[in-house]
Amino acid sequence: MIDFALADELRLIQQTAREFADAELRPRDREFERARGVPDDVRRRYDEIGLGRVELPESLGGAGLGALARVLILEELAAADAGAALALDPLGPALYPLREFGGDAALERFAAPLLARPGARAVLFWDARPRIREVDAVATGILPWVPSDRADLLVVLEKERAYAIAEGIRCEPLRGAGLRAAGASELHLERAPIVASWVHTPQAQRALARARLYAAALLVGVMRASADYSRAYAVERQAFGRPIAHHQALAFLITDMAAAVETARLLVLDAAWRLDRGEPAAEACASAFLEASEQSMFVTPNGVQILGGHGFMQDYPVEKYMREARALSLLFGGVDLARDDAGRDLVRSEGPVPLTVEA
Amino acid sequence: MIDFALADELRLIQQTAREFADAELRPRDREFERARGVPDDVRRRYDEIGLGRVELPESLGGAGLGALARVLILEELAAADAGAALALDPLGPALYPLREFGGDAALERFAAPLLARPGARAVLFWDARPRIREVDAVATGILPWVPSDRADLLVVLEKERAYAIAEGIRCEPLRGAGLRAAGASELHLERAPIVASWVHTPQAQRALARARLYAAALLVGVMRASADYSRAYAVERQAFGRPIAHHQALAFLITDMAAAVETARLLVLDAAWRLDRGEPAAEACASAFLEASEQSMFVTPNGVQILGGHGFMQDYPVEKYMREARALSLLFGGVDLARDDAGRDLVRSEGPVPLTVEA
Amino acid sequence: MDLTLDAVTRKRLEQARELGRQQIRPLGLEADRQGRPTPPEHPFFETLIKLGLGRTRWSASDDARGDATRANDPTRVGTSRTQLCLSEELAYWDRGVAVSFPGPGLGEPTVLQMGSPEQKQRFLARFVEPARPIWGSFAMTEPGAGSDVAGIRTRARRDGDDWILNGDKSFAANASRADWIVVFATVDASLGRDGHRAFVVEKGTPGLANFVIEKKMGLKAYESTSFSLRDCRVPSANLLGGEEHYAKRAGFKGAMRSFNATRPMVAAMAVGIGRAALDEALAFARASGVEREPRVRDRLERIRRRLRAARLLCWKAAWLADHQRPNILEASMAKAVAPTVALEAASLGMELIGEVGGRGDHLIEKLFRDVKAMDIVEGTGQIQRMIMARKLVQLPSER
Amino acid sequence: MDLTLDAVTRKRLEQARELGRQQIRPLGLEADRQGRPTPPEHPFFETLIKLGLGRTRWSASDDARGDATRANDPTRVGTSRTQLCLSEELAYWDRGVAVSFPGPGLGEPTVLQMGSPEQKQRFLARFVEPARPIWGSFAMTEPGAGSDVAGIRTRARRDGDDWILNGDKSFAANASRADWIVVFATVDASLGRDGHRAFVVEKGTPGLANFVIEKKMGLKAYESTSFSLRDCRVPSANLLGGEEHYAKRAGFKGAMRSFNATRPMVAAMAVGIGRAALDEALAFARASGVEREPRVRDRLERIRRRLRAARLLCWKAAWLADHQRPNILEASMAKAVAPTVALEAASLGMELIGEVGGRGDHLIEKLFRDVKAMDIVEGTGQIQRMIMARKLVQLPSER
Repeated sequence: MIDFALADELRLIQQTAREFADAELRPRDREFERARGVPDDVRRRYDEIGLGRVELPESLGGAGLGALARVLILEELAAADAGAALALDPLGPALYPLREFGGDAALERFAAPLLARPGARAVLFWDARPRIREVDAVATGILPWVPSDRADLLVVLEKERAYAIAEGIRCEPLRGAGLRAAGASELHLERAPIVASWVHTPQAQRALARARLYAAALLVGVMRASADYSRAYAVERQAFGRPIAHHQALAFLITDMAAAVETARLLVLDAAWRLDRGEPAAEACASAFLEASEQSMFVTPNGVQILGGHGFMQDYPVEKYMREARALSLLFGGVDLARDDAGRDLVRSEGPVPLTVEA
Repeated sequence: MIDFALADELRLIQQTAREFADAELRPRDREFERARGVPDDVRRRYDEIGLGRVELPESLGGAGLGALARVLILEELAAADAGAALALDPLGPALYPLREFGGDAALERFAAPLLARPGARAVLFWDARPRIREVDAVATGILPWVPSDRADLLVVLEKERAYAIAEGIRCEPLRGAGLRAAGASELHLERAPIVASWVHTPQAQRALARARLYAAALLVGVMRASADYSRAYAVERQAFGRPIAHHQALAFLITDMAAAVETARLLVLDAAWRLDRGEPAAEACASAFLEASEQSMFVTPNGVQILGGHGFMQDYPVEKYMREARALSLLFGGVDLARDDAGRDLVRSEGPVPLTVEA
Repeated sequence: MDLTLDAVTRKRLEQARELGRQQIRPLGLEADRQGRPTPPEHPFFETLIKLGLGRTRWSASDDARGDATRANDPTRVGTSRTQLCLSEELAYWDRGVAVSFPGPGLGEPTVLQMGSPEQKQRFLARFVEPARPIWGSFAMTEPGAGSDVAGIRTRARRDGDDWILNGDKSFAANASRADWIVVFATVDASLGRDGHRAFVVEKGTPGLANFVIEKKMGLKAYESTSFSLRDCRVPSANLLGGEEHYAKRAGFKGAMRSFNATRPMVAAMAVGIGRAALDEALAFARASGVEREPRVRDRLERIRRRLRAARLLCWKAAWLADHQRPNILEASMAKAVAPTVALEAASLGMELIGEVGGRGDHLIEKLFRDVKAMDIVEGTGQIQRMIMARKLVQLPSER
Repeated sequence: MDLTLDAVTRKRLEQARELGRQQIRPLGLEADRQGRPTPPEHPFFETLIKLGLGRTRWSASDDARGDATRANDPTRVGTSRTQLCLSEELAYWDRGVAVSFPGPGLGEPTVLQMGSPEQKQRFLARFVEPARPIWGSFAMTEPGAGSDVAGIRTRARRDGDDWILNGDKSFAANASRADWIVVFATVDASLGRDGHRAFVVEKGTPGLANFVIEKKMGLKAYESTSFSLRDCRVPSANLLGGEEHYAKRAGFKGAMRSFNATRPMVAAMAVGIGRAALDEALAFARASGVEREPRVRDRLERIRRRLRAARLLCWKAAWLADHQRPNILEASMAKAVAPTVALEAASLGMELIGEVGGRGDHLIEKLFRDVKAMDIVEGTGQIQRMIMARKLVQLPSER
């Protein structure tokens, strides 16, 4: 029966992530942004508490937990610094195609060595086809942006296949629109050998679904941060003789922002829960990503708005949240591809449209 | 140079229309709705002051005025009763294909006899193709809805042509979602002879543009009525010790509704001005219709909302405005066709996109 | 975490679906066509009674055991969650018909919360196993008030052993057919909610008159009724809780709790209406062969997604209520969000069916007229935001 | 009715377009890349001076003729409408660079409105035909205030023939490079706007210090500067209008009129930014061959339509101002609407360019960072709605 209580284990993980984010990430977010990366001490601390490994199989030192654990952690980290959340996760969503297509063997082959090298990063890119020329399993071309300062492994995911590249990648640094703590690069593939390649549509779909959910969870964290920060500011700040939050128009904006965050969060939780339960979840993941994208473009610009002139200044974090929200929405094919996938599922179904899992 | 002042003649027409609407239409709107038509005394009065003939050529007793005059009148009438505005106009937007394709000759042939019969109505329908079978210039089929209780002349407009039917039309009365003062019918064509037929794409486009502008002006009137009524109500009505309009959240809703009305109105005026100036205006008319449709779905439901429980009751006019706004958006191919036409124009243009007429 | 329904709920939903398809939706469309509520003598109501519906949650044995709170316990006849799912499903088929169901209705919670054991016996016992359809009703709103419930003007004046009521009430569901109406009145308008008293006014009481069934935009299947009280004499025994109840605490605050189960219920009804619009729009699109066009699909996709989110908001609020945990924020959030989603569903549905929507006889067109009420009843979206803002930014109360 | 531009305006727009393409946009992108304002010694500013820009509207002969209002007359150096069209066009190329233009800037209207003939001569004469780029500045906002202009805390205290200023100012454009800054301070914070005094604080005045160029999200080409006044001694001659001015009427109300030409100007800048996003997005879509896809086209169509409406709102407000007709409602409407449209344009533009938007070097991405300021400067969207509500429903002032 309908129950929103998190299992103890999940609550503990959430709590741990929150404490880590509050202590290590949020206070240093601008420092990470300037440095375009997360310093080693933070990374070490993160590795110690093991949040990065919750989804990995036990053979790789992971906890073998599922999507719910992952989205809870990602929301907490992104509520402090979404760029750092990416930077701290060596595999990131590249995990999903490896696992879906290649199973444990692929993880052993690609993930294990990466995890053994501190600071190494895998990068997932959606559909490089128009930009990459492949000849005899050798790829050449330029990918415009990945939110990473390095790419020790590149996994390219397409509608029906995935492939991996581990060499021949050159990272041209970019400034990045947001997520700068993760770095930002233009990837140059210069006769880069494709070292593994898999073809299977359902796997591709599942991997993409999980990658979208990853981004959606980060978006929820970012917009929560924006809503919380601007709310606290509005309660603190006085204008016309009372807290600006007590001006009804602003109070209502704040309530609508809170509702937007909760709405997106519930769709993320629903999708994660479906994944963990083994339900078909591609549509739910696409929907969660879409909702999080749309709501984040309501929440984060209004976070700036509430702070007024201060909102536009980098002395306050809300402008950063706005940039990060927009950047996260661009990942993994962006909103239009998600709309395609969610919409196709909808018109395929017959009879009344189920909103949630039927039984 | 930019000038929003209306010529004296237009201001006079606007004033006349407003006075007529205030005196004859608004006080009796529910009566018209129940009667599903406008009584003869009101129609006679309307014919006397000649508002219905402003666009007609002088040969038909008209004033030979243009689109601006028309939209100003339509807004005023619709601000009282959009259904009545339709009911009072014997030719309605059916005028446009007749004039565009057939010129004065067609008006002499079709419009003149219609105008000579009190109460006769012409009806314009967009694209009957999927529903009407044509064999040897004889049409058979059913059109789902026209906002009229009779159809002495049916003009069907399609992308590249138009045709007229004057006999063999049976009107099955419908309740109608809104605009009931105009009547509502399902049209049955039973071996109805096509008495005139024209083929020409630019003409069809121009006729459709003017029909859309006609609907857009009515929409502006309807949403203005909703915004004005609910604003006055909110100023009058007290809650928690002051006018509900002085609760900031409601005050802001009211300002946004006023802005929505003005936004739509300006696009209607811009399109009408282009038409009168002989500029290409198909896109501007489509845009005005789209904007009026979208804004009306913000304004009119909120008109109901401001009145709360009363808004849902037929003792107040705001529920009627909401129904009428939605019904008007469905005419002449609806919003999606307008989006197609406006969008095609946009991507056809080269270089920077002009927002207004360049010189 | 669990986002499934248990077997009991699923079974009740299945029954509701059956009843909905066969009777509720046709009845709703008929009432809409005819522009008047389903008359009280309609055999449908007999059917409901035979199915065991239209009853009270109260039972004499609860009171006998001194277990006065049990009937109040939302987990008693199914949980809030189950009731919420049922509300959504019934509204899917026709929200107007669902409101017309016989039973003690919205008056019941007040009688349960404020009534003495004798009063419960007097007013609810008849609903334990009714032989025929009977109704209770509830009247708070007035033509002059609305969201400002504290500002009601119906006066209650003590006169010997009786009370004399004077005033006008509006929007009271099923009032003209009701055995009794719970009427809120004030002994002193300047006291706000502290001056409120709740009376059970019985059918036929002299001075209870001028029943007018209001003409609504939609939801025509149930009667929404205004009536007046003109020197209407009510015995003290009908003052809910007796005078001591109000001496102890303010009349209205008695109804204030840290959780709310009604607002999510109304929100769920909005989801039901929105879902009906979605299913109809999709069916129409399929029949016209346009369901794969990006614009059509995007529109439907957005509706499904937002309805899902609205349902989850409702579920969460109900789940909290079931555990008697604070849910004021969540309940108001659900109530603020769901009706706007449902309106969007109906409005986009209208665009999709195009000219057919102009006819006035398509289900989506009816839903478009029905749905706006959901943003108004049980507190407008604006009131919900005020409640939320009190929690989120400590917005001071207006009164 | 006429919705065309006259030949003079068109010619000035053509010049602006030329300057925009060749210099303004590249400079804006450069400043953004480098994360710092265009330095005052940049040759671009010399160019502007050579083109006759960066000057004052005031002329000594106006004052000599006793025609003190002429410089105030918005029709004087082109109409409000012309200036508004130019503002839109300059913002199209780069709004940050446009703000960095030399000249008396936002301080000029205050000097013109409140200054004595001698003060105008002292502070504006140098801008009549400047030999090199010089700037004026304006400082109202404080770190602690924001929209609540009446609540500024910078104190002005009389000391013999001088005034002593103490306080902090922020978001002052071009302040660190300015010859002088018009500084608003209060003699008594409890008086609200009636306590305000406007001073011209000249460069190098002791106590005028701590200039910090603020790090902004966007619009990096101009310096937005905070500074402090620490026992900053200003001669009485620099109190604008002299003491009698304030004795006669409240300092701030002097600036209140029935029409406003600044808000539509800022709104027009938002339109310019939005238009840049539209043109870039369309160019990108064309280059990718997706401009005919319904979703892409619908998005662009919506942006064009709403930008057109926003432009018309601006035009109407400026047209009213040019005729000195009340335009407060229209000016605030334009200012409330245009920035949200422009944000939508930039935000949808980002979706359209996809991953390229993540790079941080595309014009649309820059516009996305630039545009939010337009909803904040010259009164946030919320403040505009308060102003509109005063007109529409007589909303009482907060103070």
